[in-house]
Amino acid sequence: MTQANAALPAGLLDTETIRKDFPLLDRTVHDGKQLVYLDNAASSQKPRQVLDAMNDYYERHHANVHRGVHVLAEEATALYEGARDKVAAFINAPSRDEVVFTKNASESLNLVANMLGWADEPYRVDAGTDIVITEMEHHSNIVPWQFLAQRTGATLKWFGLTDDGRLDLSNIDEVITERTKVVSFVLVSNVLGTVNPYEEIVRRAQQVGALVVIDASQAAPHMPLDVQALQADFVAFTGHKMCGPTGIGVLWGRQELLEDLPPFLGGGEMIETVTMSASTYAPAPHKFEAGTPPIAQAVGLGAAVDYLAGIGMERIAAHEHAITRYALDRLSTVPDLRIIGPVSGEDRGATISFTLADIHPHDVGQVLDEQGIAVRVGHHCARPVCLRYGIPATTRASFYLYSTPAEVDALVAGLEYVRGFFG
Amino acid sequence: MTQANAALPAGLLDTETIRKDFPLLDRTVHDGKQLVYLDNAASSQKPRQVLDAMNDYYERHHANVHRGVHVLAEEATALYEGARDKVAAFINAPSRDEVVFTKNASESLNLVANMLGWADEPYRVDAGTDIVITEMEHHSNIVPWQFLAQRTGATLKWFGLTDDGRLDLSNIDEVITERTKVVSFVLVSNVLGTVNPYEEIVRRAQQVGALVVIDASQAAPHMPLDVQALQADFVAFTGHKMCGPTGIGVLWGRQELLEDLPPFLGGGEMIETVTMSASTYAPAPHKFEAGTPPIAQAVGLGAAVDYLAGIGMERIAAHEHAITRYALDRLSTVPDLRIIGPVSGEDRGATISFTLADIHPHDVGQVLDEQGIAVRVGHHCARPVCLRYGIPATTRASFYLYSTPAEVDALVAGLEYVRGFFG
Amino acid sequence: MYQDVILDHYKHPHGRGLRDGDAEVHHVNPTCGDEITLRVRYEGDVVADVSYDGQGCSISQASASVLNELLVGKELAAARDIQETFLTLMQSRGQVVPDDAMEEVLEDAVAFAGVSKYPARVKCALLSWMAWKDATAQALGESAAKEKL
Amino acid sequence: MYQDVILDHYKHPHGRGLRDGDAEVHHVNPTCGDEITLRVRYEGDVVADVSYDGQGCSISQASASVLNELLVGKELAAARDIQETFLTLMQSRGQVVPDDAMEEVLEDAVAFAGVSKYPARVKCALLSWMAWKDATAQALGESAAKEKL
Ligand SMILES: Cc1ncc(COP(=O)(O)O)c(C=O)c1O
Ligand SMILES: Cc1ncc(COP(=O)(O)O)c(C=O)c1O
Repeated sequence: MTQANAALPAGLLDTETIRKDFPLLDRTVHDGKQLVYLDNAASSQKPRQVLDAMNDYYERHHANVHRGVHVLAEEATALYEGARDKVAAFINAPSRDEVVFTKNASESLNLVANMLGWADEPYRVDAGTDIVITEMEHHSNIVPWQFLAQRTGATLKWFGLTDDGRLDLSNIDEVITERTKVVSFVLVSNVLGTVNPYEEIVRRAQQVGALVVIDASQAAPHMPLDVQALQADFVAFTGHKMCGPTGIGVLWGRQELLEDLPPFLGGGEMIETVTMSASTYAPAPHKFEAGTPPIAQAVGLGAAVDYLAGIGMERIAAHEHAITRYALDRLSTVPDLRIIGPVSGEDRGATISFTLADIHPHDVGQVLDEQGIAVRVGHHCARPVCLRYGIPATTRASFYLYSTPAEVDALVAGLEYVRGFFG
Repeated sequence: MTQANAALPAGLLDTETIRKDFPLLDRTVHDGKQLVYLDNAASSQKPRQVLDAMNDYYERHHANVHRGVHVLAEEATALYEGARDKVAAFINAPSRDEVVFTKNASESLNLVANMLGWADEPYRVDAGTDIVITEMEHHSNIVPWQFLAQRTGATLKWFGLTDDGRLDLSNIDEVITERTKVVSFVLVSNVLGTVNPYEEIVRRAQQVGALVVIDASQAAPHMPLDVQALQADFVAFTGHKMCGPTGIGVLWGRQELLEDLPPFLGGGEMIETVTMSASTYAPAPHKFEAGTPPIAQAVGLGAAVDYLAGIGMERIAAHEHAITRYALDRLSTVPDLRIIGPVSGEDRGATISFTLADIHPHDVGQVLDEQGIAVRVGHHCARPVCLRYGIPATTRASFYLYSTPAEVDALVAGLEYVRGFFG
Repeated sequence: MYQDVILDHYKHPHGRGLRDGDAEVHHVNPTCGDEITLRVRYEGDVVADVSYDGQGCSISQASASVLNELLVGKELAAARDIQETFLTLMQSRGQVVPDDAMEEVLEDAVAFAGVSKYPARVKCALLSWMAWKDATAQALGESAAKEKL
Repeated sequence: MYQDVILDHYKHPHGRGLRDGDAEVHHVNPTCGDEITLRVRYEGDVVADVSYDGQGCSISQASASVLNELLVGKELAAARDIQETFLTLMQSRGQVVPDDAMEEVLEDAVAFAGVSKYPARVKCALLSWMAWKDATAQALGESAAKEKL
């Protein structure tokens, strides 16, 4: 086993205390090996506080929300709507009514794409207009726009990537033009770890009057997220990557847009009044929440943002930054390891993709797993990134507030073992 | 307080034992009043077994599903896909791949409506074709079809209701015609309690080659559901009404249709391969499950169907039938109480809507609540039913496997008190 | 929540029925189907009459009755003051305990303080008051005021 | 999972490289990007050659090598028997423990028994075998056989 020869980084959180909150991190795998969970970009683990909040909800307060006059319905509604307040505060939304609960970030992004397809002018995306995305998007921010383009006749365009894993904005004025109706991009890449320069894109989009959608799925869990500072029109993220439960996502949208744009899913809760021949719709956010919402999951997400805010998003970002720098340093000592994405710690999140010699990532991941180290391998739902860099797949290690330098050391040792194994 | 003078019904479950599984049923409200939960048509309570399954999942097995090579990802995938097997068995689906997990029944119904809007022939709904629903649908089975009609130019038609709360099928051959592309109807009404004669509708739809969609949201929790016996093309239901968690619904669809019809939401997991300019899609059910699915919620729903099947759906149906007959008897003793829906126990579920003199349902519900009795008041997301019967709203009591004759007695006594209060 | 005062107004409503007016509005609470048709008549600056008809729960019925009792005969400014005070009370989520000053303005309407704890019912209590505000704006030709509703 | 036999085939693959054939297919495992181009050549009823090229993980590479070793020189019926036995083993989710009879048919390929416990990797192990089946069907003009793949 290789010894850590990089100095321990500064700015770390007290992970010993934090890890006690996460029951799963105690697990052992493969006959007693301590789990080293480095698959946080795929999904985070959950603190006891979040599970407790959901259990308390189910055991004491559950009922369907809204319109009920009995105690449980009122308590459930207060808890559900209270979670909306918490999320609104967490992202500095000007109004709680701008927070729409969805089932995941993918639904949030599909919701926007569908609204723009059915919208009236000036928002309507149709033949003769352009949709702009980037080559580093998650499939969930590609396929909905491909659908929209196919169904409306609009043209899908995108920003390419530089060799060092950044957006190539050199041709920004040709990509975003007067034809552009909407620009949708990822704030932090889930493969490369790149943090994108949103100001420049937003500025150009505003110049041409295009709407801006930001996929913050990999940002919300890891850094302070301020939708007002972003100046976007829509921001999407997902609960399960930020200590929350599965089954819930968020779409934040500017009030005026949520008012003007048409609904997407139809059903209970999203209506104002219904007759057999016509219906009118409730004001946002309810207009976009058809059917029984993910009540317990909202309560869980509310507890998650409380938990994260309690530690402090600035401190979490600093911790991850320190771990990432440490990991980049340590990984640079592994022969034949090639980082796919920025190699410096600047403007990058705690997600590191790499290839190791010509060992297939599936083999890397499997042999790491046998040592208890959980990483993700494959194209990470962002296949165009792999195509761009001419590789079939990557191995990806991704950190979170509970990740430790010792876990980085375990990863590095594990990779040395992998090299030996297939060497 | 009025004494029960109807004989105790036969066929009841051992509710004393069952109620021990449901922590919430122990609750007291309004300074120590024992909760009488009669709002099961809105949402059911959850047995400990379901909460335990979800906690175990989060505490020991959570990871994102599919494509992971590490232990947790494999365990999570096995649990998630195992839940699909359980649900498939519960509804007697010919194939597990016909079970699509959604966020709720509303999404399931919207999914079908959208697929048919984007489909090629022979399924495509467009101008010159008809969509048929009924006047007793939940808004979630009305609004998606209104959207589809508006967006495609198709015509929306519906079956009316008889005075005693049944579908009026007397004009079935005029309503369902060669123009009809799809017929969507509720198996058990969430307001009237009516169990609809699906055979007749299915037979006529098949004659004209229309697809059949069945909203089984109020059936799946309460009676054996056999999608093969129903002979429908799609069946939708929702987890939270059947002892499962919020945040999950099911769409069952015939394999051949799921293969032929286009996807709805785009994103991770639902693709086969993605390039920037085009994508191909995974086979069903994954084609319809964009993004990280409701993993823990599927696990919870799996535990719920295990729980229900363990007791036996036939026995649950018999219990509810007995309780409903008892309740109908007892309610008939309350002066000025008018049942909205079938007054006999035949072909009816455990949901009873009524009006009481000219006391507004909000007042009925509120005063019952003060006595600890939780019922729902309003239009129950099926406003056309209220319009049809010329009432602004109803009070609705709805039972489940843990409901007892004593709770019916409490309701009747509560209603007497309401009459006195506003008398 | 069901104070005697409220039940009393519900069972014996003041000024119910439609009479002549300068403007008429029809308001609906879509979540519960409460409806009200309301007319206002002004004599100069004075609320000469508020007449109404409709259906709804005891809270919305009693609230319309209280409104009639309180506003008829008042100068517009005073009536508006009452309306705003009532709005504040109802939106207080049970946090405002009416003090003497408030009781003096609201009279019988303070009985609704308890309703403000029930979010589902606040709209019922406000239905007639919102209708009155709207009708007043119409009667006085204040299209701008309507915007602010 | 990584039996020595598998590692050995991975590091020293048998018959790798493309040579003349009667039919060529290209198969891809979209979830991980494994790819194989495979050609078959028949001499009458005998598998004269299986040549292949591609990229992928050790399991898919080793599996192609084992396939080459096992099938080349066999009569078609015997080759099919091996293919089917291998398929059964791989789809067994770790439930089938190869017995002597199976070992006799599968030889080195029994080393893959452990892979069947890892659903994510079964496709890797089967990639070349599915390609072979497909290529064989094409070579022999069995369009019906292709349907059954
Ligand atoms: C008959 C019926 N259909 C559909 C639904 C919608 O279910 P969900 O709100 O879970 O989407 C409900 C319940 O609200 C229902 O009772
Ligand atoms: C950048 C990015 N966008 C979108 C998503 C989709 O999130 P979800 O799968 O929760 O819908 C993910 C995660 O998978 C992601 O990393």
